[in-house]
Amino acid sequence: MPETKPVLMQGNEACALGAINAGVRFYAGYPITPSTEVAEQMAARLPEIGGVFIQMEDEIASMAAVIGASIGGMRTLTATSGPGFSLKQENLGYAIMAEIPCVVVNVQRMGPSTGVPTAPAQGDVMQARWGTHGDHPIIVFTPASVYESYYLTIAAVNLSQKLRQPVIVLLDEVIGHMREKVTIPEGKLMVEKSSDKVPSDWKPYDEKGLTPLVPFGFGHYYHVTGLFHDQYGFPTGDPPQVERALDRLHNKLEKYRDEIVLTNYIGHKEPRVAIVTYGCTVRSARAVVKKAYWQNRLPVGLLSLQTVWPFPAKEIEALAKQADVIIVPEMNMGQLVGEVERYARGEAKVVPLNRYDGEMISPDQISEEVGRWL
Amino acid sequence: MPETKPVLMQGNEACALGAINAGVRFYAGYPITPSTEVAEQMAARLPEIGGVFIQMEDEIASMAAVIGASIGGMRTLTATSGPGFSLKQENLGYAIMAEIPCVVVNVQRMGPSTGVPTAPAQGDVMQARWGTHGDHPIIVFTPASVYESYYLTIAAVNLSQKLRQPVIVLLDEVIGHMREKVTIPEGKLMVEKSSDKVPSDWKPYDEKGLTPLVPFGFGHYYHVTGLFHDQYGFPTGDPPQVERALDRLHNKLEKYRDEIVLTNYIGHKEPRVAIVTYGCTVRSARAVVKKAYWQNRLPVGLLSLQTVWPFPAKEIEALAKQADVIIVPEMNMGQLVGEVERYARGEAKVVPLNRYDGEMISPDQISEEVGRWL
Amino acid sequence: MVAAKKKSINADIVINRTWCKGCGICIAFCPKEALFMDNSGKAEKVTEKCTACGVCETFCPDFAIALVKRRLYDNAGDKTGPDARQ
Amino acid sequence: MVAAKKKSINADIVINRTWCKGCGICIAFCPKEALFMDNSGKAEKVTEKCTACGVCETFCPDFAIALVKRRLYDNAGDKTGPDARQ
Amino acid sequence: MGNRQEILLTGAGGQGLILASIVMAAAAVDDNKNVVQTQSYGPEARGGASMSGVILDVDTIEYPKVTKPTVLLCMNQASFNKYLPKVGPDCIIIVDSTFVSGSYGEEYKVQSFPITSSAKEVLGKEVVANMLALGVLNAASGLIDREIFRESIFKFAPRGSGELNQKAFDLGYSLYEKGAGQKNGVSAQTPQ
Amino acid sequence: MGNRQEILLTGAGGQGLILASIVMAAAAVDDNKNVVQTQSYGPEARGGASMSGVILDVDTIEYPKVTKPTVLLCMNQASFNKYLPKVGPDCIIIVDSTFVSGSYGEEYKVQSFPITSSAKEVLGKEVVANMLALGVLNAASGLIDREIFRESIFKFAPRGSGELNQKAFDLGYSLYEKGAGQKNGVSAQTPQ
Amino acid sequence: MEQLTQDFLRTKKLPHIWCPGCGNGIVTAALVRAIERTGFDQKDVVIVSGIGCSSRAAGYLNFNTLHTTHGRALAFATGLKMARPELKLFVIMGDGDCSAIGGNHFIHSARRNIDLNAIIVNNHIYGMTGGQHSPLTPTGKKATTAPRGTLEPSFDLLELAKGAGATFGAKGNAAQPRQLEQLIIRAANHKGFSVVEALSPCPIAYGRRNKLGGAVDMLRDMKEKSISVEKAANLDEAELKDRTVNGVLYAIDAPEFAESYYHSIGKEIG
Amino acid sequence: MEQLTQDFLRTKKLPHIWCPGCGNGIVTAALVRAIERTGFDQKDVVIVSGIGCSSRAAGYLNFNTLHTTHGRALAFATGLKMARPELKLFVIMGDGDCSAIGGNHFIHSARRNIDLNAIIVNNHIYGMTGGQHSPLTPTGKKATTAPRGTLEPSFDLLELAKGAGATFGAKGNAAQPRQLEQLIIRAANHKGFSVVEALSPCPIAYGRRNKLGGAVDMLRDMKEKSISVEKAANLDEAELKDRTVNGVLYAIDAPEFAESYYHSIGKEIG
Ligand SMILES: Cc1ncc(C[n+]2csc(CCOP(=O)(O)OP(=O)(O)O)c2C)c(N)n1
Ligand SMILES: Cc1ncc(C[n+]2csc(CCOP(=O)(O)OP(=O)(O)O)c2C)c(N)n1
Ligand code: SF4
Ligand code: SF4
Ligand code: SF4
Ligand code: SF4
Ligand code: SF4
Ligand code: SF4
Ligand SMILES: [Mg+2]
Ligand SMILES: [Mg+2]
Repeated sequence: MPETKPVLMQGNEACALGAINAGVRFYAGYPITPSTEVAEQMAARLPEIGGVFIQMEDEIASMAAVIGASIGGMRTLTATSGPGFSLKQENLGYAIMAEIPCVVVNVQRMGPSTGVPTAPAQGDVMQARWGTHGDHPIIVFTPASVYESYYLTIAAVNLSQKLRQPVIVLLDEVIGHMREKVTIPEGKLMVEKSSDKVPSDWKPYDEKGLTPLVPFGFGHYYHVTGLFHDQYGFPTGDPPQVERALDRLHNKLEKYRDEIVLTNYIGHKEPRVAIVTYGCTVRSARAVVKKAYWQNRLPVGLLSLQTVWPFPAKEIEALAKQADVIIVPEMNMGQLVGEVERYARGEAKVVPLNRYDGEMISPDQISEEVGRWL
Repeated sequence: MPETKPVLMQGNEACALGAINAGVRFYAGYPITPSTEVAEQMAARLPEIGGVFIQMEDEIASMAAVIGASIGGMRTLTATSGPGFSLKQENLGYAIMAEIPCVVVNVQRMGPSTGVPTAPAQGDVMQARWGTHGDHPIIVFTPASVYESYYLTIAAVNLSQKLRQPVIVLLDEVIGHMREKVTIPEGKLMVEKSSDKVPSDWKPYDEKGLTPLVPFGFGHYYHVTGLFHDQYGFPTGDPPQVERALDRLHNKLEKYRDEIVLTNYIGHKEPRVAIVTYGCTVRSARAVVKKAYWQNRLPVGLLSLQTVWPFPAKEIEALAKQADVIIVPEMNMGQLVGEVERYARGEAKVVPLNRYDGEMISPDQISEEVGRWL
Repeated sequence: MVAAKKKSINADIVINRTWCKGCGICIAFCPKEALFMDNSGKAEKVTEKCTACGVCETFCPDFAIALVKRRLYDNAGDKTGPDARQ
Repeated sequence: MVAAKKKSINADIVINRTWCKGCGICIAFCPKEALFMDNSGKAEKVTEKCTACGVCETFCPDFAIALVKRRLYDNAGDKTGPDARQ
Repeated sequence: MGNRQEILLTGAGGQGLILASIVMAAAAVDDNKNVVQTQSYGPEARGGASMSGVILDVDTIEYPKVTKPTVLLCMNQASFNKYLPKVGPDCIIIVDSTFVSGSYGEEYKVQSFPITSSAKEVLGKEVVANMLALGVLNAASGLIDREIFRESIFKFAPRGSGELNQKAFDLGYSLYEKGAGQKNGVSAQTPQ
Repeated sequence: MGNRQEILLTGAGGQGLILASIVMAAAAVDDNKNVVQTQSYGPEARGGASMSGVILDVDTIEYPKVTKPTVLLCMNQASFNKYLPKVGPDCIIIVDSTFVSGSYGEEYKVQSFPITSSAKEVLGKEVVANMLALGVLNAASGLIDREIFRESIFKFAPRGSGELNQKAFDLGYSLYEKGAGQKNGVSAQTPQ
Repeated sequence: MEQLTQDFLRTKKLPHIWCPGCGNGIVTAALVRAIERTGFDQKDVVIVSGIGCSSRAAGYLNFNTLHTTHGRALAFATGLKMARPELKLFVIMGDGDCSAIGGNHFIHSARRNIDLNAIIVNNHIYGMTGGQHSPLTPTGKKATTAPRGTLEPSFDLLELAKGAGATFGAKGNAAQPRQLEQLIIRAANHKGFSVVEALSPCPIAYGRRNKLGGAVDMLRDMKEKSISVEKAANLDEAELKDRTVNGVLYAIDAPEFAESYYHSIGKEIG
Repeated sequence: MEQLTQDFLRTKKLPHIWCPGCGNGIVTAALVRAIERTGFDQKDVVIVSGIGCSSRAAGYLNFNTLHTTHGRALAFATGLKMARPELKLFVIMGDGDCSAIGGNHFIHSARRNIDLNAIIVNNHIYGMTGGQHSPLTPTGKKATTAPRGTLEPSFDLLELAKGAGATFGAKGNAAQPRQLEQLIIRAANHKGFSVVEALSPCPIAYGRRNKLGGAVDMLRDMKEKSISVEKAANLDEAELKDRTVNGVLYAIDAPEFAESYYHSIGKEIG
């Protein structure tokens, strides 16, 4: 086998490459800083491999086009940042309701509103969970490195296909724009196309569980709608059916939780002070734990979350039983810390550590806070 | 004084009337069930009192127009439901950032997506808090009766003006469409126009605290932007200024918390089982508590929330110290219950009671659950 | 349901009473005045007047009128009968 | 900064060196070739050639050129001098 | 809450039953009662079924939905078939014999009146069948003061048609006083 | 983490410094180093200031931002004024004497080279000043293997300009070897 | 139609939800007949629609059907068409859906000249939500949000499309269902973006409030006012006042977008 | 200009963020001169803008200035104008801002004929985000999202506006700043929605990638290609190929929306 050589790659570029390697062949988007490089990469690469790149008139249309292409059987991606992510919410909800796979990348920038378009922040974490109206499930990954940007995008594409569920890759400006050394491994990256074998009793929304999406154009005449629908896709307002439909949407994430919820712990086995964080902030936290635990053997640990939604509740419950204090550094005014508090259930003191001036949280800031509780 | 006669009024109508009585003279909207009656009332009444009604091309434009009119000095309102509320998010964030007062009514219907457009639900509670990107504060009222629809809209308009902060009136289909007997009191309903006296050292975003919005057209040449800005309104990306600007947005809500957070407790002084709920579900809960406590003297109580955001954390903390069990009935899969759990801090068992089939939670359902814990 | 057959015309219209909402459009636009509203508010045909021109079929907003080729209608039994479509 | 005065023309152009980004547009479009780029990449005027036609003013994308009436310029002192505008 | 009265008005879209429920609710307000009015919305409202509820009570009304109707009005066959099984034996059931026929269980107290046909034949205006139905309903249930109800009807009627609507209401009273019939085949039978 | 090297390339937008930082980072990868490259974005990029950072380490690089530069390149006056006060006394400071003049504190080790003017005068192409700067910088710091760096430059250069860019890089080495000057008035003085 | 009904309608879903006399059914039937006439393979046909009464048509048509969000049908369709250029897409929209909230996607579809067949059921009103005015409500007409008549000028939809670059524009109505069918056939055969505006009566949310009589009256009126584009060519503006010009108003040859794209990446469609 | 600069520019905010040679400043200066010529009271003038390089102009102009969200400037302006019809609104938008994400508000403003003065700085590119193609990028031209040249047809912005009902449309460019100033004055004096499309060089995000030279070359080219509407009237299509027709292309009298509205509620504006 040929040697796999390391290369220098940008986070946004890695995201685009991951998507392509996971079989994405359709991109529709609208430029916005700091996500634009994802589009630009796609614009350069997709035409070369027979894929479709289209720049739509706005983010709403981009989201719609991506869903349309998915129904046509393509693997799809769109990328944006806060203002565009807000605009995509209505159609994102449609994809969830109609169970159309697609991956939405949000490279976060400093908000609210136009904010500071070029400054990093992690202010869209709660929006990623609750941005569209109505009860809906969602999967959200938060890469902390260029390499994670690559492989979590792959995971997003594959999970999205398997579960027929939109998945969000929530990058931040730091990871999206940074370049670092990565080694892209060889190997199979695409899960089986779920629609390859269509069972004879196929129903588009089979109540029994996961059912493949059979693309339009193959003679299976079914209906797709954002209304509540029965297992054939036809509208219904009948209360028991509505309830079943909503349960169906949530149960699939419940059932595959272990494939979805990715976390990573480093540090002391019985930490007195634990850090919980995600995205670029993981890097500062890791620098701190490396020094505190690896060098100085202090009872400190770090649970980094690659998946923030569905929330790793079990993991936090377990951690709260171990640690006295859980520090949650976030580049916002305190978002995910609320969930940590909820699942700590009073068993550990939960301490938010926030920065929201458009700069990264530094290792010094974290280690100062850790020091306070040791 | 003439006798104030009771009348039959619909929740949506009461909302429109409340707005008008609080001085709203501008409505821009786009029709959507089950909110359309608010627009229709405005279309009928505003032209008669010299106000402006305009139906815009979509919800995005409606939100924009309302902000534009507010900058012109008018008190403004727009109304929508889930899909439209999703579309308004980007510009709602703008209003928050630029501190432009306006009231947004969301008459919730069953989602996600198109859902069941005519069925009631309370599925947009978390979206109302987190729907737009970036860290942002928000005020959300949840009327439980036609009369509350009236007076909470008035409160919304006045608070919005005072704090230069968008306020959301989160109705649900039941309250919005229901008609009931109400008595509309006489009296002054508008807070002083904050821009009546412009101090000589006026700054549009004075760092010292609340500062009136001086409408355009009066010779104060300032800049309004959704970018982070200094106290004169000009863009800045300077970290300390950015942090101060975000603090400023959140501090005003903190400072006026007692005017904003409205709750109401009925029932036993030291309840063993407490119910916490909002919107139409309050009615079912009240029926239960009336019977359980007023008739049967059982240790049951109800904390109903007229304000769900900022979350009544203190009230929940206090309640959790009293009650063994807190039941949270919601017409969704469990949204606000997360916050209740967070602030119960393990002191009381928090039990969600959810219904999401497009029907109201009945008193029987609640009393059954209450019975289980008594 | 009225499914009339007439000599020299090799098609018939059939009216699906379950789908008909009694809007009266077919009646108004039938060039032969071959349709009327029955007591229960459904369209009905005067067999003799109808020339099977098909105008009513194109006008019915409820897909309730179908022009059926004689042969087809005769042979296909209940597959083409209006009851099959409910 | 160059603020020239010339007989028989009752206005002058002044170039604000702080605002000038050296794009060269004024130089290219001056009908009299009265402008040139100095060593530090800022536009400068050849006093004699300029007729105060104002073309450069309308072309400068940086608001860096202003046609100043003599009287105004002479009287207003540093108020109208380019330094006042920084 | 023993005074809670739940009235369900059912029929087809276009029969004016939502308006009827509003008029009734407004009359109840004028009659100093607590009242809540609700209705079912839906794309079904396009020519399909129509259902609205009025709840009256001396007490404050909390839960606004009708669960056990004490009075049921059925203005078409589909609604009769749908709602009959949902009411208890004490419910006052009024049907429009113009559209409703068929049999029902003996345990139900069904009273049948030619509501729409009378509106058409006696008053020459089918559109006032809804007000006529309110007359029958109020005569049968005695829920609201008749005079107050009449005035409410006048207030809500489109300009110029106040008296016609009141006449329809009165005609409802007359029909009721004449007594319910089993016309058009609405007959008490064990359900099939 | 004692091996961490933080290089800061600063100047004006349009001078190609972001590209230079990428080329340097890519060369570091080829030289088997861990590397992270970042840059400041902003509307300022429109003709304003440009700043990019390269971090090298044998260890995994966690925190990706430059905090204490070990090497600083200043290609214009504004950046020199801005970043000089932010570096420590051990920092290698390289300035382009074409644009930078003025005085600075004695504690700084400032080395001044006619980077842009040499590119223009010697190679006839101002645009390769960025690669020339990399030559100076690498010569001064010895961070990356010279040959590997040269190859990286070739790979990144627009088609047909590989050799020119390499020449510029080499010229940087020559300038460095000739020694830094205080040309154009960059002089060590106590800051005013 | 008998066989057509069986094949192309989801008969189990009937009767439909539309009001008695609603023109949506007439337009839908014309569409079904037109599709049959084109000879397109049923499995290649996709119906996309937005949200509104007319958009509910998708649910009754026995093809792959995509009922999207309000105003966004063309954007969904653009994605699908680019992914699967061999499919034949018919996009049904209401006047509000297409020209109010969906206006941007409409003009951009026209600009790109992507091969979608837009069928706009113009009932001059928001039917589904009960009668608010739309950008195609004639000035002066009443609506629940214009109780005294709307003051807003309305779009000329086909002029708008043309201004945006559309290459095919036709106008028909429910009172001339055979002609409408023909127009849809021509649109389907046109390569590029095609717009068919179909006037359609909404007796409930529009006719009643504007005292236009019932469905029959509205259809009669539609028919009377209609004049073919050929006849109209000989009349002057005054004579054309209050008339609606029907037929194919423009049809231009221009590169189709999906084809251009696939061509540019060296693929052929099909 | 000296006094103008002092009065109408926020000199403390200068130098601006635009690149050297960017046409935004030329257009902004023309706007300032035009406002001065209209004689409008400074306190009645409002500048509204969207998001983009050109939209940053609002921050440099010494009036009440409203820098909104991307694409939505006209919708904000509509609300403000309806609330305060006596104000004079100038709405600055980039080509992307106006015709991509903002396309719907653009056509609806045109339809309503609301008295807003839209000034579209058309640099044929998304400048702010670094050079993606816009709906006004000429087919074939390169952009970061069209590395091999865009395949998409572009809008004719003034035709689009006209199709939507606009009553005033003019085209100018940064290479003829005096003419542009005149066009803006005429637009400002027009009652109703007016559109001024101002071609403007973006040497950085457009010119460089398309090898159009520097700002000076781009301006020269602009000037050369431009032909006045009067002269163009005598030329045929072939002769007009590759030329841009400048001047007021249409100006029609029609009721203005805010005025109609206020009149309908019995109020006079003023
Ligand atoms: C985002 C959003 N806004 C508003 C609505 C409510 N809505 C549903 S259909 C409709 C308009 C229907 O009018 P039209 O498009 O003309 O179709 P018609 O019903 O007349 O056929 C509206 C406003 C919605 N579903 N989604
Ligand atoms: C909702 C949203 N989408 C995207 C962006 C990113 N964005 C900012 S400006 C711009 C386009 C700028 O192009 P144009 O409007 O032509 O203005 P120019 O910069 O060329 O003057 C884009 C896409 C944004 N700020 N908001
Ligand atoms: S087929 Fe022709 S003649 Fe016969 S009923 Fe229909 S329209 Fe009348
Ligand atoms: S047109 Fe159709 S629905 Fe109407 S009356 Fe005739 S058969 Fe019935
Ligand atoms: S004023 Fe006229 S002549 Fe003088 S420098 Fe400017 S353009 Fe040249
Ligand atoms: S046009 Fe203005 S910015 Fe450009 S060189 Fe001349 S003075 Fe300087
Ligand atoms: S409301 Fe109008 S458009 Fe909708 S179904 Fe009824 S008649 Fe048709
Ligand atoms: S990128 Fe283009 S439009 Fe933006 S400031 Fe630079 S030259 Fe001007
Ligand atoms: Mg319509
Ligand atoms: Mg542009």
